[in-house]
Amino acid sequence: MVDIKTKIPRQEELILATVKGENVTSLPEDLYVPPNALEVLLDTFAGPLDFLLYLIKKQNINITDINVELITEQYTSYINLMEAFQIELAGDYLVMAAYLAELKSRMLLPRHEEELIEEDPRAELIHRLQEYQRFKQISEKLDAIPRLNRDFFSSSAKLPEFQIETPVVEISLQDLSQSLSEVMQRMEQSKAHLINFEQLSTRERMSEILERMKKESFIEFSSLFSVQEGRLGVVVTFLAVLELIKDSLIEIVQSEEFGPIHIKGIKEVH
Amino acid sequence: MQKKLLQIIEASLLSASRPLTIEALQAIFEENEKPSREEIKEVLKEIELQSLTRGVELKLVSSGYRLQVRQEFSPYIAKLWKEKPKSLSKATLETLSLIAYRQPITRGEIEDIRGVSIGTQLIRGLMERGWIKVVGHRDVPGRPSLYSTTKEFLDYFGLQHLRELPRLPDLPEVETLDMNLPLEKEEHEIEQPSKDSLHS
Amino acid sequence: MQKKLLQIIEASLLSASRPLTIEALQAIFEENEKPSREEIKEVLKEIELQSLTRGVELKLVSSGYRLQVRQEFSPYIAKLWKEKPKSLSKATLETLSLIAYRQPITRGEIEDIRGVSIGTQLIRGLMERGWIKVVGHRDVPGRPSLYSTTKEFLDYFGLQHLRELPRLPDLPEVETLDMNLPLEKEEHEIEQPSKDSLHS
Repeated sequence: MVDIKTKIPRQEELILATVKGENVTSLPEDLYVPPNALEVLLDTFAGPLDFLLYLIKKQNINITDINVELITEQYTSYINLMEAFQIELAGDYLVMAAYLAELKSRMLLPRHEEELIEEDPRAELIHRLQEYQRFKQISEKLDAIPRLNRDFFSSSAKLPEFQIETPVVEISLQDLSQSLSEVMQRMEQSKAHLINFEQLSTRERMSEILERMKKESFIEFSSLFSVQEGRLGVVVTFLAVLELIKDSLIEIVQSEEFGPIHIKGIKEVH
Repeated sequence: MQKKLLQIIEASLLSASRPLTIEALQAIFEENEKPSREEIKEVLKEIELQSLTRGVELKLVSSGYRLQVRQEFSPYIAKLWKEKPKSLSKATLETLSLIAYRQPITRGEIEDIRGVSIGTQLIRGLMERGWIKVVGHRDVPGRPSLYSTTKEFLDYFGLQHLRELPRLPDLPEVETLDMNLPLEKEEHEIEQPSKDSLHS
Repeated sequence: MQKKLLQIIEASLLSASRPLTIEALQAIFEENEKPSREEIKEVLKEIELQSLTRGVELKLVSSGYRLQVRQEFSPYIAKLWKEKPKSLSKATLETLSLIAYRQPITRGEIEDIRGVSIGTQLIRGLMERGWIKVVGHRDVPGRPSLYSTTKEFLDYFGLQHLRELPRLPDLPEVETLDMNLPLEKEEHEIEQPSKDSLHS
């Protein structure tokens, strides 16, 4: 079912997957993407229409000469493969598969006299493909137009000192935390992992240490701690240092055994 | 021409980080010293002239005048940027193209042509960058928003008008289709050129 | 002196949005055309000379050279920034909150979390307001800037320490925050002298 054309059997046939009870031993002929990179396929194409255009181009035929039966088989074989490899497939691809299958069955139905007047069932598909193709082409042209911060740059001279005359913007602390939790909620929907929010005092300390490194770039470890801060202060500073090391923002150096420990920036920060 | 006037306008254009209209440039002056439109235009002409030997040049884009680095020097300037600008995804570019050439258009209409459902995030991203805006609602169930592109969209691409965008390729002639469809009558809707053309 | 060299350096100083050292200016040229320190200095002298009659002037600050709007024009420039919207945009608010709660953080990281790219102007706006600052660079390709909030940010909200920011509602991580951010009503009871001085 997946093997759409008869091919000379290879010497060793690798079973790639089992689709609907049949072993899949080869990929559709014109698939240039290696099987383990099938996922790339989904990223490469902007959607099922884009993918169909690719299949048609591979056949070296005009959109208008499209063979619905062949294209449907090819299309579904890819879909089946991706399902077999448990690659998450956007619903749009399945919708297209259903649409193609329906189209194919309409093509196969014997046509009655009165139906002859009707449009070729392919007409709609062809129209959709053509319509999509021109916007695909124009979007490529759009991408090539010189654009700000990529191909040309705006001037942004340093502003002089001045008081912003605007009546101060009205934002409250609640706005701030509310908007963050909105971001996080949105993220929760789209991504599996959540960012771990460290304690704010640690975050603050991280910034302070980095800020200090801008001036000193080489700081004695012990000087980071202050007696006045008490035990909790020591813990916060220590956590901040660990966090900075984890992020590869600082390095711990000790030039000799039992010598003083220093922290320094990974690279000079200017 | 007043030297100070030229300096102030040049300083404004160099530091604003956005295009400025003649009105915006007038508005920074107090009533009693406000230059006329003509005076501003004259100053702009002078700035343009001076900038021939400078690293920046005056460009008129959709929402006003902008002093920008001569494009020939972009390769140097790009090296100063630590983070390369993210390239736009195919989905973004296609959606943006559809909004630009078919505006006003609803999300559903874009989805129909692209054959793909569009994430809220994509639309929100385009809105946040200020490239598209809601200009109304289609009077169908659900009253979906109608989107169009903005002046900022044109600014971003250094354009003044939509008509400067590349021409949308024509739909292929319907006749070619007919050859393969001998049973068929001339029933296709023939796309009207004016419908898509921004260049009319 | 080469005219092109002057143009490129002028363009760099005008568009970099930060002071540039002589080394940084050298670094934008290819090996085979890299100007010497002396050549750069000469060009800078020329730019300084030219700018006597211009709206911007060359300044040497601790981290390098920059072209900056003459201070005397600040009343005019201020007006350009006056017409800002009264309330911060959703994008600005979200960016600010991520910098506050997640500092130090790069623009790319903010973009990843928000799923939307952020305009340069947004970051610049927050910087100009004095609410955020660059505290370093992440050691990855491109060495992107790390942003944190400033003292002015805390002042604006009438806070002394970041930990006084409201806890995040409805987040699973809240437990970890709780350890350090005791609920307001408890705070007076738990507060210990040593803790008080923690952030001073």
